[in-house]
Amino acid sequence: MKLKDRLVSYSKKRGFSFQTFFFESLKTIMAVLIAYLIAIIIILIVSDKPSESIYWFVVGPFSNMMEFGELIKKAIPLMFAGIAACVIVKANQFNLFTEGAFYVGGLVAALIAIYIKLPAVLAVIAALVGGGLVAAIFGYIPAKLKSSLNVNEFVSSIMLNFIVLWIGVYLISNVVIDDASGDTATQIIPEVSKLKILFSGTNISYGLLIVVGIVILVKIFFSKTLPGYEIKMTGDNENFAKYSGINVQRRVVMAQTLGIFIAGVGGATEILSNYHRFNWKTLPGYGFDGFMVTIIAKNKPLFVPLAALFIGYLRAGADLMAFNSDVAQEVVAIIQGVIILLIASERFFSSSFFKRLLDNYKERRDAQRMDVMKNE
Amino acid sequence: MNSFWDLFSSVNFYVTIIALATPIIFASMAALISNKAGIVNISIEGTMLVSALVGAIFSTLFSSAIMGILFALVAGVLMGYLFAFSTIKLKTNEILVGIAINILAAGLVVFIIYALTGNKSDYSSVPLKTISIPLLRDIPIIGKIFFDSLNLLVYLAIVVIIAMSFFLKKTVLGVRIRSVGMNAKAVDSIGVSSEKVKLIALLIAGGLAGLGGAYMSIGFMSSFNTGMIAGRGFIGLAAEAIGAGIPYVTALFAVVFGLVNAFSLTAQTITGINIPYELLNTLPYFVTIIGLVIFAVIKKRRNKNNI
Amino acid sequence: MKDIRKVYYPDIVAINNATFSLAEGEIHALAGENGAGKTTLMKILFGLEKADKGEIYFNSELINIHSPVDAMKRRIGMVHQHFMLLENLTIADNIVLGIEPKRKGLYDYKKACEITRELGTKFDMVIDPEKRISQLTVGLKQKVEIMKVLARDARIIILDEPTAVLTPQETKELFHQLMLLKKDNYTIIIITHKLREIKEICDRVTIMKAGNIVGTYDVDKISIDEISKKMVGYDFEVSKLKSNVKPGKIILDIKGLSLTIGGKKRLDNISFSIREKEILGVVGVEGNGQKELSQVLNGEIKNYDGDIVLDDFSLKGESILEIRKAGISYIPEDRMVDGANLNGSIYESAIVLKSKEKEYQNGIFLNGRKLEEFTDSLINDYGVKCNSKYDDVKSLSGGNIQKIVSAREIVDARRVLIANQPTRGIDIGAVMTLHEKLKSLQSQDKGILLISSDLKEIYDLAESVIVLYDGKVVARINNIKDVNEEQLGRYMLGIDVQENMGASL
Amino acid sequence: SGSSTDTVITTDDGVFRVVLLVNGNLGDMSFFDSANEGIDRLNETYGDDFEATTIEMGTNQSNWETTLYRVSKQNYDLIICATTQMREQLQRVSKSYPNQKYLIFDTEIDDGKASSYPNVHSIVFRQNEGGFLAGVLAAKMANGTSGMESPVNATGKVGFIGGMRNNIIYDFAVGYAMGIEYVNNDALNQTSLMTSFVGNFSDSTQAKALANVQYSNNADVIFVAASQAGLGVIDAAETQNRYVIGVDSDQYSYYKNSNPSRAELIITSVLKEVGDVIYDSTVKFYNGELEFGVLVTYGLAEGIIDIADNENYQSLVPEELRLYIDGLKTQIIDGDLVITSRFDLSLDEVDQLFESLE
Ligand SMILES: Nc1ncnc2c1ncn2[C@@H]1O[C@H](COP(=O)(O)OP(=O)(O)OP(=O)(O)O)[C@@H](O)[C@H]1O
Ligand SMILES: Nc1ncnc2c1ncn2[C@@H]1O[C@H](COP(=O)(O)OP(=O)(O)OP(=O)(O)O)[C@@H](O)[C@H]1O
Ligand SMILES: [Mg+2]
Ligand SMILES: [Mg+2]
Repeated sequence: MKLKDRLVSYSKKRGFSFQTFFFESLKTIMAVLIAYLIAIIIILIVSDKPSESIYWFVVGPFSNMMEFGELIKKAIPLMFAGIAACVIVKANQFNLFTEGAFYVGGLVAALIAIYIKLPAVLAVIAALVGGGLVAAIFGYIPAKLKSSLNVNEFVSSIMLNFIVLWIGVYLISNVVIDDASGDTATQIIPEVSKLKILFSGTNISYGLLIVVGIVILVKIFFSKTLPGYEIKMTGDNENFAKYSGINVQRRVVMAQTLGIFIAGVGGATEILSNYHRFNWKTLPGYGFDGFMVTIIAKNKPLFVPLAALFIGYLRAGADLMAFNSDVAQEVVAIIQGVIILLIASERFFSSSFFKRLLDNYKERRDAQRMDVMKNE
Repeated sequence: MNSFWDLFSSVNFYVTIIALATPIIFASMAALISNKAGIVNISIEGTMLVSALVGAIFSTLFSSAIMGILFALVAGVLMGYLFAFSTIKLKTNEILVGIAINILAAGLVVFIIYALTGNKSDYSSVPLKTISIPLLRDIPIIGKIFFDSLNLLVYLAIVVIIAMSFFLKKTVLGVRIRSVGMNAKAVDSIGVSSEKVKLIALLIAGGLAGLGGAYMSIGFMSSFNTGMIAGRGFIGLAAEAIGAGIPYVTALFAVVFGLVNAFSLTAQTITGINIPYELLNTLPYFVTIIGLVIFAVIKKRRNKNNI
Repeated sequence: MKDIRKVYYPDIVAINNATFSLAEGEIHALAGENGAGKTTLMKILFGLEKADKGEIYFNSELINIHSPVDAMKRRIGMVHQHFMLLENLTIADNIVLGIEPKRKGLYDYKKACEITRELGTKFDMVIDPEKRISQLTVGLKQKVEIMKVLARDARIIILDEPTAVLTPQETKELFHQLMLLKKDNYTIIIITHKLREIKEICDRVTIMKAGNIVGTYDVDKISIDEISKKMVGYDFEVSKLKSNVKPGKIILDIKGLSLTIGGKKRLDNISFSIREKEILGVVGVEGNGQKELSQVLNGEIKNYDGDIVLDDFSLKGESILEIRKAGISYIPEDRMVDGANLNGSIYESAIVLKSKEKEYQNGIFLNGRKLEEFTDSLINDYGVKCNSKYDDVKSLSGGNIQKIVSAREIVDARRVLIANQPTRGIDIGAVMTLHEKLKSLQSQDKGILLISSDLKEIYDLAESVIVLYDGKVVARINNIKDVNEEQLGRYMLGIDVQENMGASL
Repeated sequence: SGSSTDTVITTDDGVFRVVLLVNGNLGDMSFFDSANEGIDRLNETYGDDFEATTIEMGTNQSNWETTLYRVSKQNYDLIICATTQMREQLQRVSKSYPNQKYLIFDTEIDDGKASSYPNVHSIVFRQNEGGFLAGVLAAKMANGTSGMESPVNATGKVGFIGGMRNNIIYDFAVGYAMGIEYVNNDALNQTSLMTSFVGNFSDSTQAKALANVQYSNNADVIFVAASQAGLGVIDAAETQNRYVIGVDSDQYSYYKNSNPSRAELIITSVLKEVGDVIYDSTVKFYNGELEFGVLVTYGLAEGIIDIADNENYQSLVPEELRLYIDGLKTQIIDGDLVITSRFDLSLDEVDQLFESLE
């Protein structure tokens, strides 16, 4: 078989339509371009040295290995949050406890690392899994309330976020505080439990491998296992799932708990990679970020890392811009908002929008040809 | 403070409750009218934030709190339009639009303040004066609480509750908004555009959220601060859910939230209570979740009885 | 209405070519089988749907009706088959919605009640304007719908199957009111499947079939039998498919099912049984209990009276999953919403049942290869027209979607298959394929419950048939050859009741 | 390098470059803003030879160490950062760049180990001394011996509102409590202390509500140490027409012009002149006089910790009381009076101290 034929047959097998893919990509690219255009206009207005600002914003993250590493480092928690949100959204749920899960996961991982003495690899695994599990136990609450009492999981999970935050702050400022830190923080996380640097000269930790592993597992989960398949069916069309004998309630709870677990592991990874003690006094904000990432990724697991890298790139660029010039890094929030609004919209730049554009163009072209022919 | 009795007999405790309940009332009324039109509007949080800043900026620009409030209202309506345009015209999922607007708002306010002042956290406003009503303020206790220490926006919040109930029941538009939420198809079938009705509801919701924002930066505080909304928009959504869409019940929960919040703050100073403040801070959220659960149980029971 | 044509996306021809006229002051019946296009034609007249082709003349003037507002301008009103009411509002609120009376700029609820009451007295309808819709019986809801139209000053009133949901008394009352309206020179179009009703109050009747108009007749000059023949309108020739299998022992025994929803008895003491190798047809005009029967049998509704026994085991109160596990498969009526996942691929919709079986799993994984083979075999055996099994279900035509759903369920059926309208709206080739498959199932000691509004299908496939009317079994015919289509029609329309059925009308 | 007196200045491009890293954002009107003023003053005074910048690192902590690395690689002559939240990062970074000079304030680079970081200059403050003076003033107001006029009610109650429980905030509070105890020791009317914490340094709304509670509970004056959230307390003082004691910089002067009626209620502020320290230390460094590998403490004696002696203070506080407080200052400076600090106590002892004053 020729390569091209193989590609075609493979893409067919994967339900891949070049046209759809083309239009969807075009839509994403358009959204990104529009958002960047807006950003650049804003920079032109507010910056005294706009060219320098734009340079740092756009090129900065690629200027050297360490800065590129920063991009990746920023993308790792976004990947975690994104893949966690992806699992939850697959079941058509909006459990925002992914936010609280990052906090809980990080705190519990730190505590396990500090207070349970384990040999090397086991120490890391125990901290990661423990962080994920405790987060999942909390995350189960809004999920179960949704499935059995129809309590809006969005609202209840946000309330729960605040609750775990304050419990956590209480713990680190009273119970597990290390006086010697001078801060409200836990003791120092022992080196054995920490995630080491993966590429020297950067700050990229082994967390990258973990999250890539999880993304692949999630992909396999949804495409190769029964629960994954059933969650997807439930999210796509609850009626269909119900009539086919799928236990819709159970799948809804499972998806949320699983997503929250992943977010918990994400929090654990973040703490074990980039912190020496756990000392968070506010929620980290990754919960909402995750939903943003998965929207941009069209809720496809394998696109989540790409979307996270993109947001990581935006933020790393904004960071460098703020560091080296006079533009506030918050300009990225505007870009992010615009991108989500455009990408998530069904009407704006939809396939049919492009088709219509194409048809109009063809019509006009044909009409022109007719005119030309007539004139001849 | 010495005892619980001191707490409950202090006028200021009640004033604090009202102060903490007011933004929740505005937010919950915004959630309520959106929900009546059949829309879950989580952009209230972001709308409040932007409006709070806009209010602060314009209050100093015109040296007038009232102008600040007006511009906050306008900002809220514009944010409401952004939400409506995305959900109704572009057919984007409501929750996603809400998330996007909230993310946008959080960055936008910092960006604007930074561009205007060079700092990233706060912006002074010209605050509202408290209103002291002669004669009424002399009524024992009640006078001190209600007629001596509140400002225009607090009274406006009370008016909004009554007006909302009145509006939904007694005006043509109100009835249509409720109708759209119940069955948009039925409304379309008699030749009334449900999309237009939804748009109006969302603009009103935006305006209300705008007032809630203005209350934070002009009414309660005399400056805008990037962290000042602190989830109050979401609490508004919760209050609406607990209030089952009835304005007075919703407002009641907003007040309950204010009470629990005020209590959690006050309890820090009560002698003999040595609950750490961090744990006291979880109280309002606990109460909210419990409220949600109780409401859900009642609703489930009622549904069961109907079958 | 002249040369109307309407094609629903993608390729369902709802109205092929219809010309329809209405005279002032008459009561005009519109009759035809399910899916003939009656509703669609009227929706076009009322501006809820846009015709692809055709013109509408009003008093000989060519008019455009783009929306209900345009229709209301011409004083045309419509009462929908499914009520368009706001359940939590009062009667008065519903009646004046969109034309609200105002006082000092506010909604004048008192006036609304007054309007409602006035309308009531004028047309002899006793109604309490302040009651909530949710508290009303179906008959009253119907009245509210009619009053809604009257309040808008309509002179032409379209009623889409108004009596389908009414009790005989309520029907009588409705007719009385319609006669009053007629006296006031209102013009009324009434869509109905109950031919006696046509005889009772209508002046003329238009009969539709498969998107075409068969003809318009003066009611005085046409008999019920003639109408029903024209509606069904094809030759009954027993299909060659029909094999002469002898039914075996009883598999599924339905004992005294009763179900009440919203105060109305939807199922009323229904008993029947299905035997091995038997295809039992369930016929009846839509809305006479077929839907509820299938919901009870598939496990969706659990709070019914009576019992369902499969091979001596009671299935009472079991969940959908348990019922499926017990060996009953189900082809849902609405393939778009309940039967397939329009947001996913063909593969995903095809494997939903097989994926649960150990045989199609590999430890914790699904056995992708086997499931793919399975999907391929479904696609091949049933001739599903698609590029690949990974195509979006959305991209398929209705018939092909139905093939996938039916194929999946037929293959899965171990004891009994409940097929609810398995061939509705699909092309003749596909119908043939599915019929063959149903037959082959029959030869494997399995029972089939075939709920269909297509009498030809029933004659082609079923050995025996029960007729549902108003939630009751009004006839049970053990050998379908014993009954001609006219007689079946009479049972369906509630004209006749088989003796010994214990049902009285 | 290695020697603790290594003070050679490396002005490779002829310009002396110094950077202040703010771990958070500016706009707190106290700690960081004060530090930033020091930077501004450097630019104003030494504009041609100096290039002093401030970088806000935001609230995402995982950025902080990176930024520290980033600036370490650029050719800054001096890198300044602050708080315990930065010290462990600096411990690592300063080891990687032994030739780079760093200054960290409000914490020692490592407890008792300043000398093992030969390129770091550590600065801590004896804020308890300022807290003590505030406590004395507050207690005098509350027990009716201040000789002050309305709105003081001599209710016997004063308040403290902190951002979070951390060492620095506790140090202010412990000093404050010691001041109250000091007055209580020889007074008939005992003063009690209410302490509340906001839970963060940013939620001014919560802080205002807390202050309302304390004022309505008859606190004559509240000493607030809550950074940005503290603005809420000052806000509350204005609405309730009560006195407040500010922190870090002279908060009266911030409002003097923009909001005089509010400014008048800020009876004084516990000064912690971070800006001065940064300014002085940088100038010292420029002149080659700054020692590295050492810990330096600043307090009353050095003129860095104090209470603001501005026109408002002078007009509100009777001379007698001012002289009394000045006398205590002298005692502290002379070492005759030693104020207990948070670092002398365990966490439990701190809590007991507050409870004993409730
Ligand atoms: N919205 C729609 N989209 C696609 N097809 C439709 C739609 N509405 C109706 N159809 C199809 O058009 C055809 C005519 O439907 P219509 O509802 O007019 O029939 P009817 O005569 O009113 O039948 P019934 O007696 O069941 O009400 C049917 O095949 C139906 O499936
Ligand atoms: N997109 C579609 N493709 C195929 N069939 C459809 C589609 N939409 C609806 N149908 C079928 O058409 C039939 C009628 O559709 P629908 O309920 O929309 O209108 P209706 O019943 O004619 O309206 P009314 O209630 O006014 O009589 C149903 O059987 C439905 O399943
Ligand atoms: Mg119909
Ligand atoms: Mg129909």
